[in-house]
Amino acid sequence: MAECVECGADVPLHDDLESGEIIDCATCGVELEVIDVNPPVLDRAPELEEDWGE
Amino acid sequence: MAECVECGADVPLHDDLESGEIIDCATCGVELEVIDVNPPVLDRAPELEEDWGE
Amino acid sequence: MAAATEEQTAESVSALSTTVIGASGYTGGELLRLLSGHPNFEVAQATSREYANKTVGSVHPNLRGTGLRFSEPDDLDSVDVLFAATPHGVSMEHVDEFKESADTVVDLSADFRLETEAEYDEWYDGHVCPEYLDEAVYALPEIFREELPGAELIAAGGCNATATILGLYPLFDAGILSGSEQIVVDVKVGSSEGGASPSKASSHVERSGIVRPYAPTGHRHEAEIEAILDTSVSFTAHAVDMVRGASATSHVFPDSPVSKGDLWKAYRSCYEEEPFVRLVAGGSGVYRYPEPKAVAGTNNAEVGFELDPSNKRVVVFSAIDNLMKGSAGQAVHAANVALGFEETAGLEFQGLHPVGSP
Amino acid sequence: MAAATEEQTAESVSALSTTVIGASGYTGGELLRLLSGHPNFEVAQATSREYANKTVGSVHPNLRGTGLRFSEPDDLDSVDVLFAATPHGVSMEHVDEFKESADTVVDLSADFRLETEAEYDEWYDGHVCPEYLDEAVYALPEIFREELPGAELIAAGGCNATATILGLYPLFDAGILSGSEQIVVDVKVGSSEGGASPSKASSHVERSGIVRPYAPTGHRHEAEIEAILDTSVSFTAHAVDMVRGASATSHVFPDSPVSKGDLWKAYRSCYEEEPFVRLVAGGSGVYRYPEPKAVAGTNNAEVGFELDPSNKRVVVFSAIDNLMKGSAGQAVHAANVALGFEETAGLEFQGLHPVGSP
Amino acid sequence: MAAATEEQTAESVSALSTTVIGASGYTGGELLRLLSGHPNFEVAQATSREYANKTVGSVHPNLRGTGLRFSEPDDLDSVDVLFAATPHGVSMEHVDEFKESADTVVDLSADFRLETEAEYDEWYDGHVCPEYLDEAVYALPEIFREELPGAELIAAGGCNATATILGLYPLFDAGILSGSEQIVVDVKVGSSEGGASPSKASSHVERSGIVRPYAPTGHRHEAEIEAILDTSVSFTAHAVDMVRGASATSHVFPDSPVSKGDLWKAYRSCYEEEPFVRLVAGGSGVYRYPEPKAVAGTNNAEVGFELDPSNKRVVVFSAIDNLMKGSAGQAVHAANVALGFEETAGLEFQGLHPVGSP
Amino acid sequence: MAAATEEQTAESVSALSTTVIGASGYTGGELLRLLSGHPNFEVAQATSREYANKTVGSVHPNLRGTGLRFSEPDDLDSVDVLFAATPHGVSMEHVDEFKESADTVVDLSADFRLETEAEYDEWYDGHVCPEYLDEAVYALPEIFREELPGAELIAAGGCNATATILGLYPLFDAGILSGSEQIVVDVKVGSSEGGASPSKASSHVERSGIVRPYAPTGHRHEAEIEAILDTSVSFTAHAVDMVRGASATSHVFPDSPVSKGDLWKAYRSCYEEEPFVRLVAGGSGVYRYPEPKAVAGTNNAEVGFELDPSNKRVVVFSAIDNLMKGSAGQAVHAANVALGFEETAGLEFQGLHPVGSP
Ligand SMILES: NC(=O)c1ccc[n+]([C@@H]2O[C@H](COP(=O)([O-])OP(=O)(O)OC[C@H]3O[C@@H](n4cnc5c(N)ncnc54)[C@H](OP(=O)(O)O)[C@@H]3O)[C@@H](O)[C@H]2O)c1
Ligand SMILES: NC(=O)c1ccc[n+]([C@@H]2O[C@H](COP(=O)([O-])OP(=O)(O)OC[C@H]3O[C@@H](n4cnc5c(N)ncnc54)[C@H](OP(=O)(O)O)[C@@H]3O)[C@@H](O)[C@H]2O)c1
Ligand SMILES: NC(=O)c1ccc[n+]([C@@H]2O[C@H](COP(=O)([O-])OP(=O)(O)OC[C@H]3O[C@@H](n4cnc5c(N)ncnc54)[C@H](OP(=O)(O)O)[C@@H]3O)[C@@H](O)[C@H]2O)c1
Ligand SMILES: NC(=O)c1ccc[n+]([C@@H]2O[C@H](COP(=O)([O-])OP(=O)(O)OC[C@H]3O[C@@H](n4cnc5c(N)ncnc54)[C@H](OP(=O)(O)O)[C@@H]3O)[C@@H](O)[C@H]2O)c1
Ligand SMILES: [Zn+2]
Ligand SMILES: [Zn+2]
Repeated sequence: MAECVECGADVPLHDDLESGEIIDCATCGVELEVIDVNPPVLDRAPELEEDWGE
Repeated sequence: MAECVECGADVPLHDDLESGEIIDCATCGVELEVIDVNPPVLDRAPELEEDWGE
Repeated sequence: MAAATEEQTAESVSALSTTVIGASGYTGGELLRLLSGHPNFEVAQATSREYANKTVGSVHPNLRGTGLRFSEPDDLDSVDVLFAATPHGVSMEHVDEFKESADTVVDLSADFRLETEAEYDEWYDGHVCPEYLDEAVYALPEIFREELPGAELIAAGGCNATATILGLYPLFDAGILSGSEQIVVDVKVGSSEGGASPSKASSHVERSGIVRPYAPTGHRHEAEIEAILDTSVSFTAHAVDMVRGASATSHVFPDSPVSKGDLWKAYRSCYEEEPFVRLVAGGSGVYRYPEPKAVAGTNNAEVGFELDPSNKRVVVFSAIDNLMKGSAGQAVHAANVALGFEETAGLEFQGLHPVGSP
Repeated sequence: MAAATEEQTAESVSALSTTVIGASGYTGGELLRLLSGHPNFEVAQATSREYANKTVGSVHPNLRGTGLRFSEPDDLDSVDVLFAATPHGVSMEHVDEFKESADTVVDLSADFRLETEAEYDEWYDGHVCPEYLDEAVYALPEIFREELPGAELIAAGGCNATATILGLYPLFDAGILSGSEQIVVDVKVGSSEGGASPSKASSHVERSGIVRPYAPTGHRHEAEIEAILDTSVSFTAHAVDMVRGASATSHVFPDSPVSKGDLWKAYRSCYEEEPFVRLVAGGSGVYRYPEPKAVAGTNNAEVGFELDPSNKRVVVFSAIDNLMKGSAGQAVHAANVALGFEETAGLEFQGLHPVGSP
Repeated sequence: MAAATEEQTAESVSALSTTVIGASGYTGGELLRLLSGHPNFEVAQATSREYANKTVGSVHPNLRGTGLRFSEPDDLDSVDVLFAATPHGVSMEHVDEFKESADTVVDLSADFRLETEAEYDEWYDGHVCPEYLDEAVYALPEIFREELPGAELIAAGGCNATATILGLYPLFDAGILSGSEQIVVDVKVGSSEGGASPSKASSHVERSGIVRPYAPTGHRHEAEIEAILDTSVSFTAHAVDMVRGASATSHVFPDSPVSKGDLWKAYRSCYEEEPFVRLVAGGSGVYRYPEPKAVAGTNNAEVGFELDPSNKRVVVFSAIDNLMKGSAGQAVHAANVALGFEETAGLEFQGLHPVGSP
Repeated sequence: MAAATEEQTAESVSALSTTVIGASGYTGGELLRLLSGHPNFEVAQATSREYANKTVGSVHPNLRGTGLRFSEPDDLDSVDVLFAATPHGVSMEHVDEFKESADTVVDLSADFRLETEAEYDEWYDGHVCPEYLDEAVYALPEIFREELPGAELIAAGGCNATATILGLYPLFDAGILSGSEQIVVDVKVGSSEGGASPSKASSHVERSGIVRPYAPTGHRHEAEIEAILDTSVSFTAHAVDMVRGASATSHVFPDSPVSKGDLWKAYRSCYEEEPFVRLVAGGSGVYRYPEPKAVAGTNNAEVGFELDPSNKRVVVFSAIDNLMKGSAGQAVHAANVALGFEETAGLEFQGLHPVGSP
């Protein structure tokens, strides 16, 4: 279990968590990168800026 | 109870049926006109031809 | 579906009989659909003047299975609950009949939403039974849940008002807004908001593909919003090319700086336990903020926000299905609360994906 | 909802665990929705290669409530039932794994719909496990209800094939058609038929507002239609501006004259007891013949017909939701029959009115 | 634009004055647009009973620039050419007035399209001036170009008839069809075909997202098709979600086998020199067969075909804009031919890409 | 069409040769359409890497008539004028080649719209030739008409920026706004804004029927708006279900009270003589305020406003076709001004009514 850096909700973590893995917060949906595993540290994943092309 | 002239399904009739009343068959949806009440006789109601204007 | 136990219990205490007035209309049709799939209600009467004696399936093709036929509205049976889904002005003319024929009356029009005759006169055309205004409870359970149990006259909110209020309420509740700030509300709505009577502007030809300012200023739902949130709003509504859906974008400027964390706290504290509100603010994928099509056909509201650091603006998005959370669904939800049923009874449909423009 | 008793019974025998392969796709998403609202099933696994570890709600916004996350398809748990919703060619590569991990396999692709390797080769690209073709049962319960109970490999039908077959079947059943007549089938389909991978032709810009002949001749679903009805058909498909829906108009010319009464008799004798077929042929109001939007989101098929006295033609209309009766709904319906559940379990949604283009 | 020389010549001989009857309607509005951009015509009068004295821009927002106002139809000026864009039955009542006020009358309704009173009575409701039926020339220049010069009464074709005839004509012209074969015509049309009067079925809510069989059999345009091609057809029309456009898919079964080469020869021989017909049959990219949106707003028809080797079927596709090639554009084209103007004058717009659902 | 004299004059001085870079894209296709119908230009080259050697009609079906084929962009002929319709970042890499091959370069991307490198870096990703930023003239002739004649590098404005600026400019020009007021701009855009590359979010399935907040805050067009109007704006953009069109609703709160008369005066004084701006504010009928579909396919902008007496708000509406006034049309208009041609040359199309969602 870790806390989402965006919305503060609890994020359940699976067992074989690996550093660098991306998961999304079920509350706010933000993509979180696993920075460290022991103890687990999450940060906002770098986002591919989606450009609508204008 | 009467038989639908279009699809042959039973059409339940309510008590205070009046001649000239229009009801639709619940099976085929066709509009039926009450021609006679005792015994009940139904016929296809004259349809307002819906013109799409072309 | 954990609902099986409640459903069964519900059926054993036998369902309440209901009348739907205005059942050939859009919200009336939704009421028929919801009530006929509801474990605690059964439809005894569905009125229509135009389609009296015809099957409800002849108007609402999704209800073709049922044998139910419309009846005239001037011939009301005694029932437990009556839902009125008529244009504003009709219910207030008939409210005494309605109350005589049913223990609980839920009205979907604007007739009993405001608190005073003066307010009604300002935004509408004169009230014939202002004495009921005080008694009536505004339906929105997220705000009026405590007042609903036992209510005998319930007024379901306006669709655009509901969308706007759900979006802004947490900011007031958390003290982020006080009521003196500038609030711009820019709303986009679907064509079913206009009801079932045809007109030139609402024909497929003229209404397809539009972004049409239909209420640049002075929309009547301002009255409800301002009454409930105790603030004034700058409200503009646009018609867009969808059938169901109301989407409110509120641009607000809090006096003190707020963080994303403050906002999440405010919204989670209001809505985390709410069965029909989903917070959608950012995230990944195609659906990152509230959208009407993600809630179409359901009683859900999506609410979300974004922070504009450059100028201290908070943008709040809220999306509902105008015929569900914006009227018939809200009415059933409120009736569930008023009558002590499971809140979500009859309202479990979760919507579709993929989906076009429902 | 009379289903309460069955539902409760069902829950007391505890729900079957299921895996959905291809759960990030369109039919896979529908399977998740249907199974999670189904009293006899619960979803244990939902696979996606692209979205592994993400919540299913990040792809399917209607499923935001559930905590379920996608997992990789190469890591299958043991379950009772496995549904595969992958492009054709995938299931046949993995069918042994599938059958090892589950007692019952329901495949939504074309891999097991045909009876012989030769047929598959003619219309597709070579089969890797033709030994299963004979074992597999075609899902459509209206025709194969007797063969489904106990089936361990079920092949859900193609959407356009399903629409066409449901429309024409009663004419063959009643002997009005024998298989030697000219049959023209003109189909109109929505964009969700194309699956979730983006392409230029399926972009909103290029696909809006179209009537686009996308399969003028040689559509692969002809294979299924001809196999099941034992006739050849002249088949053409057009893409039109809707998301869900397949509508088949079949123009047939019986050798002997038929009356409206003959037609009603043929169709009522096949479908009167069917829970998911509605006869819609004439009547009054706006919805007089089958239309996809009247069944969108549901497992219903609307079937109807009209008689052209001038030239002995019968025009048959049938409309389904391609993602429901045309795939995921048909798959669940068939699984219900195969496993002895209530046929309509999990498939009770009746659709919406009014509704745009779902 | 090579047209400059002709245009200039045209202007020097001064433009012909025109009246448009029914100018507040859909085809009437298109006539106003075309005529006001036409070098050889100028609009003197535009009639409407409902909007008399209002600017044409108040109804047709694209014409906002012009100062023109509607006038009453019972007060006709003397002009060179009169276009009548009224519902069928109106022109035949007023044809004497029309002919008195103008040298050339072009009627867009069905009143003068058929050749005999008997045919009119069979498909419509009784003719009040059958004596003009023989005189009137059917507009479609691809077929009646020789008969148009000097014609004083011109009947623009029906939109669905035009699409169908343009698709099938080359097969008859080349002797591939003789008139005794089975011909199935399955048509898809947009909402502007219905004209400007609102109704429940044509509201945005009810008409969005549809594939609706609106003329399963017995469509009146069969009369024109059968008269011009001298064959009977099995005709069915569906309403789909677009505003402009008619798309006809004709399924035909020639008695003798044909090759793709035969088909190309037949179509090229009829249409290669035609300014308003484009052959589109196969090719690459997104647009491989005729589609209404590729011709929307233009007077172009796209015509194409595909061969079904399995059963000797030829599928013919044709797509037009019902308000242009299907009525107002065809009318102006025919007037150009009748009066000796450049055929393409006023009809040069090539359409848009990308484009949604025009 | 009074343009004949100019056209003729124009042709006698022979048309200027042009290259379109990025001609397979959406704005590139519009440039081809406009230039090939323009009396003073002729297209010499149309580049595409993906479709090199294919006919332009294989991508843009409306241009099927022309024989033109795409060529590679790295092989540029010498021409009079070059239009670049490529994603931002491309033109700045190639501007030296462009300027070498043509006397006048018109760029449709964001590369040369801003005045300083710092601004570009703030909103985009680093500029490779900031030395041209000062030289480049922003295209919008309503504001920069005086600076365009003789310009050798022209930067067509962003579509949403253009809509917003045209709406707000008169309020600044008249001193009703000073730049210190709160300005909320709520924009609704069509799918062609996203360009021709397919993606999941822009598929027909996911993008149909939406009201989707796609740029809640921080939209890059803010940079242009703020630079040109010298004010900050609170900007939010929503994607809605149309293909062409950008509609900006600006909510502003002048410090001093204004009357409807003041507003009309401000807007008329700026736009009365403008060939491509139409004031639409109130009136009667279906189209009372600016709407994208009333200008679709044209270079027109509709601008209008309403006054909210209750709270001193002015709501400004502006609607354009993003591919025309919002890019290709604006580019051609600016080129007309820069090169001394008739301002409206090649841009005469008035749009359609009725029309769906163009
Ligand atoms: N549509 C929405 O999105 C929405 C959202 C929130 C609230 N509401 C409110 O809900 C109410 C109904 O809206 P709607 O959209 O469902 O309207 P609608 O489609 O026009 O339906 C109105 C219904 O009322 C009946 N009716 C009209 N006048 C009546 C009268 N004098 N006496 C008895 N019945 C009468 C009509 O049927 P017959 O003429 O056949 O009797 C029809 O069934 C309105 O007050 C509306 O403001 C609507
Ligand atoms: N759409 C319809 O209307 C319809 C109707 C009837 C039948 N069907 C059939 O149903 C099947 C699914 O159609 P759809 O429209 O749902 O397609 P879709 O949206 O493209 O989804 C396909 C799914 O399969 C997964 N997948 C693809 N290749 C895979 C592989 N090699 N191994 C494991 N998973 C793979 C994809 O996810 P990842 O790439 O993330 O793994 C995706 O979740 C097809 O066979 C189709 O013919 C579809
Ligand atoms: N729409 C199509 O796609 C299409 C295609 C081919 C042919 N057509 C034919 O073209 C004709 C016009 O169709 P439309 O779609 O343009 O119809 P529409 O939009 O309904 O317009 C009809 C016009 O006729 C006027 N009108 C009606 N009755 C009249 C009368 N008794 N006397 C004088 N004016 C009258 C109406 O205006 P006021 O009521 O204000 O006078 C209106 O301007 C019809 O005959 C139709 O069959 C239409
Ligand atoms: N769409 C709008 O509404 C709109 C409005 C205002 C401004 N704009 C601006 O106009 C420009 C074009 O937009 P669009 O919507 O037309 O985009 P688009 O449809 O994606 O077209 C871009 C074109 O550029 C070509 N291209 C891409 N990268 C290239 C490169 N490195 N070198 C040469 N050619 C390249 C592409 O063709 P190949 O890959 O085949 O070479 C394609 O033809 C953009 O800067 C956009 O911001 C667009
Ligand atoms: Zn979170
Ligand atoms: Zn019947």
